[in-house]
Amino acid sequence: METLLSPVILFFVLGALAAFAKSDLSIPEPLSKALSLYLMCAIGLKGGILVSDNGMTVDLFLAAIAGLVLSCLIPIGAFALLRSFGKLETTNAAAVAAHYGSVSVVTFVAGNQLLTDAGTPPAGYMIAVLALMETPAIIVGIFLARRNTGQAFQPGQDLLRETLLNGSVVLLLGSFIIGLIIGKDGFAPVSPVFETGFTGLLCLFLLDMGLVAARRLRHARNLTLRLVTLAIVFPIVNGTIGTTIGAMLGFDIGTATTLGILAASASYIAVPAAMRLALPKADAGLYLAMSLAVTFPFNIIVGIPFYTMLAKLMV
Amino acid sequence: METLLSPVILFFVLGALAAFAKSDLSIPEPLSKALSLYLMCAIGLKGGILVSDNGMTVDLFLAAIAGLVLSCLIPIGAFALLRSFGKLETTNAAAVAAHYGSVSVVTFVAGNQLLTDAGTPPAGYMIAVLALMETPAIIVGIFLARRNTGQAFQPGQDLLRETLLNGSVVLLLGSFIIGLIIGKDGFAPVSPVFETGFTGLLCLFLLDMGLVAARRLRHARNLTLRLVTLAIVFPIVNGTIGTTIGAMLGFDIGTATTLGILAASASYIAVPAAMRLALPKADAGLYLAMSLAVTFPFNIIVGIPFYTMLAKLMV
Amino acid sequence: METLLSPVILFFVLGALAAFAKSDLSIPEPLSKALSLYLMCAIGLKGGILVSDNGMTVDLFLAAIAGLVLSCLIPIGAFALLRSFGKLETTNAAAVAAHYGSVSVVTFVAGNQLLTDAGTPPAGYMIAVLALMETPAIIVGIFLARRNTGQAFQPGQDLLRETLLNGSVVLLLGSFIIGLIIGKDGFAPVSPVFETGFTGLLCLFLLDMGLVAARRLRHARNLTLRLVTLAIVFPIVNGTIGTTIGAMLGFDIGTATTLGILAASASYIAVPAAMRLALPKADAGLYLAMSLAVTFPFNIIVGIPFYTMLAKLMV
Amino acid sequence: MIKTTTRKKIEILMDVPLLRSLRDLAIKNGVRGYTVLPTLAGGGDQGRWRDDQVTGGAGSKVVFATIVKEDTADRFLTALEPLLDEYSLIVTITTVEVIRGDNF
Amino acid sequence: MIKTTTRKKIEILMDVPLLRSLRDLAIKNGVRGYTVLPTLAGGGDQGRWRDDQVTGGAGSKVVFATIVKEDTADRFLTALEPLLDEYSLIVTITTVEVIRGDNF
Amino acid sequence: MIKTTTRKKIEILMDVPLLRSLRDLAIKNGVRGYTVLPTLAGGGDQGRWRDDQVTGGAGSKVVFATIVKEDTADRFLTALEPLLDEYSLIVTITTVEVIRGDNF
Ligand SMILES: Nc1ncnc2c1ncn2[C@@H]1O[C@H](COP(=O)(O)O)[C@@H](O)[C@H]1O
Ligand SMILES: Nc1ncnc2c1ncn2[C@@H]1O[C@H](COP(=O)(O)O)[C@@H](O)[C@H]1O
Ligand SMILES: Nc1ncnc2c1ncn2[C@@H]1O[C@H](COP(=O)(O)O)[C@@H](O)[C@H]1O
Ligand code: NA
Ligand code: NA
Ligand code: NA
Repeated sequence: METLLSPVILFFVLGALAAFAKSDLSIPEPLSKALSLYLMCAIGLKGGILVSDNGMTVDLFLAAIAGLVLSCLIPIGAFALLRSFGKLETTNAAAVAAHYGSVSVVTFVAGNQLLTDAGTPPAGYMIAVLALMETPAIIVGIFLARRNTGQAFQPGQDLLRETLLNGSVVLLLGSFIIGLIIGKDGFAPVSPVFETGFTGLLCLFLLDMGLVAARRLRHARNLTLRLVTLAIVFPIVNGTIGTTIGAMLGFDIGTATTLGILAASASYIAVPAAMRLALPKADAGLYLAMSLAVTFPFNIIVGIPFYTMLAKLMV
Repeated sequence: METLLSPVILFFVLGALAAFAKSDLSIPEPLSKALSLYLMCAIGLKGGILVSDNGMTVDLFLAAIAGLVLSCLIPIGAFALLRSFGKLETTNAAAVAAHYGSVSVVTFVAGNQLLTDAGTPPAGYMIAVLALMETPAIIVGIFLARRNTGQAFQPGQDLLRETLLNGSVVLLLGSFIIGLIIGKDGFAPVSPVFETGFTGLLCLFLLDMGLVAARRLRHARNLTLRLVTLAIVFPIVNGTIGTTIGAMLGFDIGTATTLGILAASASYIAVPAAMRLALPKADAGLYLAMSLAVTFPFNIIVGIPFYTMLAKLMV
Repeated sequence: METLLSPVILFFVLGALAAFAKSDLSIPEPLSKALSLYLMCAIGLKGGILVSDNGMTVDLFLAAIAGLVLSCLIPIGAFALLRSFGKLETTNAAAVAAHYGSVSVVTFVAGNQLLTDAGTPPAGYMIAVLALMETPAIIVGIFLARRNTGQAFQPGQDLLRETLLNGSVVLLLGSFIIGLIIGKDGFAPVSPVFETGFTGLLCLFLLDMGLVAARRLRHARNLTLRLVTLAIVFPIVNGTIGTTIGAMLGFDIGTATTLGILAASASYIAVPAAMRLALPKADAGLYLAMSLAVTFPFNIIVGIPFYTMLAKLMV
Repeated sequence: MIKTTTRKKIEILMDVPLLRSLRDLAIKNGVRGYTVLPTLAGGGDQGRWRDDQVTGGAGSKVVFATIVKEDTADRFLTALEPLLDEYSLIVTITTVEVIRGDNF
Repeated sequence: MIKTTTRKKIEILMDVPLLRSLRDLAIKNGVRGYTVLPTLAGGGDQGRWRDDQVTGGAGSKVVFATIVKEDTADRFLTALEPLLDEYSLIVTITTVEVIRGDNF
Repeated sequence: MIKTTTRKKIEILMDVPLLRSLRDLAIKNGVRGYTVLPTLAGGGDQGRWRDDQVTGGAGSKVVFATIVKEDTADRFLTALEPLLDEYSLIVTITTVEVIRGDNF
């Protein structure tokens, strides 16, 4: 409950209410992009510094493999449900499925903050896992789509670049490595910007996400009740699986929960960009509405506390 | 005097000088918008936290009513003077009058800072009064214009939305409410951004205001000497009335002065946007030059110290 | 070595690698401009405050004269070499030469930081010298070009304004003067933004510079090996001359090194803008590639430590 | 040679606050698709302006562009005419060729 | 009167992620120069959009504009045609006059 | 059918630093109104560019657009011609219809 009254969540709600009320409030796009670049740098650095402090452990590799496997398998299950229960045709089902295999940076950040506040911070290497989980689902999604459909124009090389060298992935991993190199001491002079300022700037970013999510919901055309249901069922199921695997691998509460959060969250940055290129016929309004306007708020408000509770029961 | 040498004012002067010298110095518009959103959030939060600390008092309601009455009556007086002494025709007079009934957020902020530095901070609820005073004058202004003129196209609903749900009003009130909810403790993690950074970012914003105000003055076409006179007389008269009412209502020095500042200041955000829609024939160059290029600097440099002095005499 | 592992440099390298790998990572232009305005304000203020602390000394005037003389003479030497060894025709040689006479703000900032960290900070007035050195080389460059070529359209007045009232020069000098006026006490309320946040924001700016520099190098068409050689020889020679003069004038290690850095660095803001106007036939891709993509990284990585070593030997 | 169809492109320069009303008017008059483009600055009989967000964009302008069939163009422009003077809109109509003409 | 030459201006509205591929396609088909212009918002059969960077610009659109000779126009448009439906590109072709025509 | 008048739309792509001089030249040659539009990137014989503010916008370009009568077009273009090569300006002239033609 207290979580829901944190300024970060309240700004998200303010943004959503303003958009539902059709206010002309809007965040200038360059600011929005600047904030998102800043968040990537800040969490990348933070993860790198944590890992440089604690050294690399076998847990890092276990978590990485778990993350990769999850992000490859989740889309397959999601695809089947989207086709059968969701009644989507192949291309749309594949595109949506890819989003659920990938991850949401801000959901991760929100979970991170709540877990840290609760005294159970996740391991620093989970940021590397986050970065690793951004792209594999894209490949799986495209594969699912192409089994059944032919496509004329193959933006092959571009697609691989868009995917693997997606700006957000590069920045996240790059900052992680910089964090590894500079360690705690090198971080001191930049910590006022990347650490002290973090929560305040996250508020502004979530204000924007509230605006964008609510506008997407308002203008979503093909978002059926069945699809909304799936956009809530997916995080519950995937989050439960992720948390359980984390617990089985022997991770601490924070880390196991975070694996659950990664599994539960849906991409709204790297995957949509790749889908516009690879599966242009898929309905962008639909996949963004599901991931950004339903699953994202669900995870922030209901999901994260739920996966935390699960982890506490299991670890 | 010391006030005039604060970095905030000096950056305003630097901006103005650069624009008069025709330097190509310019602040990218998205930054300018970002700074203005930031200022709204920051002062909204601050006001909410102050009120959550002190509780709501009857003074809040007195101040709100005084503010609302002032913002409805000021345009009527201003309209008469603009028609007679200012020699403006109806539409322009009404549009300009609406600006003086409404308020300027940055004038408020500057006053706030000076009063706080002087050890006489205004009550936190004045931020709610600020938000309440932004829009009523718009309705009065339109009413004044339409008594005498007919208009073909009625953007009724849009206008109401533009006015009541104007982004800056929504953000100000929304942040105020968030401040009320989170209180001092919830504010701690975001205070580095919204409190510690405030004065520095205000400098950058005032640099931009200096540039914009001076460019408006340079390109103002229909700004007669009579209108410049009114743009100085209005704040003096309205500020005196506002401060006096504040003193009569028993407010402390800071709060009475702030009511004076609100009365004296002229809008350059919510009202111009509404006027473009409601009274498109009114000369935007004129009302922005009066409010932004004459009244705003006058208030910052001469007005605020004057209303403070008045309040000290009366309280 | 330690220098090379500072976060500032590492972010530059990250940007460059991302651009070479053709990642779509990019900094929104308004943010990039905002950061550069911020840097000007911050270092201007800092210099002004240092000078207000220590008073103006005769050293300031010596340094100013040395800087002015260097920025007038360097282009002449550079022009000769660019024509003969570099095999450039007149206009391009003149345009490139002007860049080397002028200075690079970020190289200055990087040097400043390293020298301060090493316990040998330069004198505050070097910021005024930096501002003074931005423009004279432009005049010299144009003169060199026009001795041999005729030009139809004379954007005379505009050019002078672009040059002398170039936004970055105005902001740098303006902030310097504001720093002089407000002094240490007046600076306190704005120091969280302009001082505490400096290094972190500089990281983001250098990330962008890395991206831009590497993209310029990738797309540079006429950058021959001879020109790359000159873009490395110029800073070595000019830096050595500047440092030596500084030492001969009796400056301390930090100040002498800084004069070297100014001499060695090449403009990529004020001069390119002026050249587009004055010598439009010159190849913008070429001069920006030389100054931004070769000389700038060279100075950051090799040059600054080298001039510091020189100064230590000589002072 | 690729098959093209002749259509009208209508471009309207207007103040930002007017955008919503104008979009609604366009759709009410048969416009199926439109795109909004930014501007930076301008000048005319009423003086110069440049995009400035200090004033919340009240002085900013955008271009509303739509490609339509000739009859939709007529219908929309007729509905628009009373507003032209009121809001000093700048309207241009250009003849363009489009591919896949039945989408417009 | 100044001498002008008739050319075709092709303008293509597309999603940002497609820009690189499309530019390469243009160059491969004889386009020598092009300019990319920003957009703010739009609407059509697939609903409304506005530039939003929260999603990394995946929903943003730009205009790719190029001035070409008639035969280059034909060649490029023919190469483009298969992509039109796939990527729901909006393409207009306008007849324009240019000065110094041999540059295009 | 609404009454329209034929005018010329002149669009000039140029480097940002040139904007002031060019605007003054336009006004001196009878141009009453103009609008400046942003661009993002481009490519041509001199290579590729994209708007980058690290260099203070020295490499950025804008479009100067103006709608004028045929004779003003001639006058302005004639004055402009000597600058075309010097500043490698890209100029297009399009025939457009306007409403309320006496405003242009
Ligand atoms: N007739 C049109 N005129 C201008 N822009 C259009 C038009 N139709 C579509 N668009 C643009 O193309 C996008 C996609 O169109 P649609 O596929 O119809 O949804 C829209 O969101 C608009 O930005
Ligand atoms: N002939 C024109 N060509 C292009 N834009 C124009 C023209 N006339 C006016 N404008 C634009 O419309 C705005 C308002 O024009 P005006 O009402 O003449 O001041 C100007 O500031 C320009 O942005
Ligand atoms: N044919 C063209 N169509 C559109 N824009 C062009 C064309 N040619 C050149 N440009 C633009 O003008 C700039 C300079 O052209 P250039 O001098 O050929 O390098 C390019 O970078 C483009 O932005
Ligand atoms: Na996931
Ligand atoms: Na007022
Ligand atoms: Na130099």
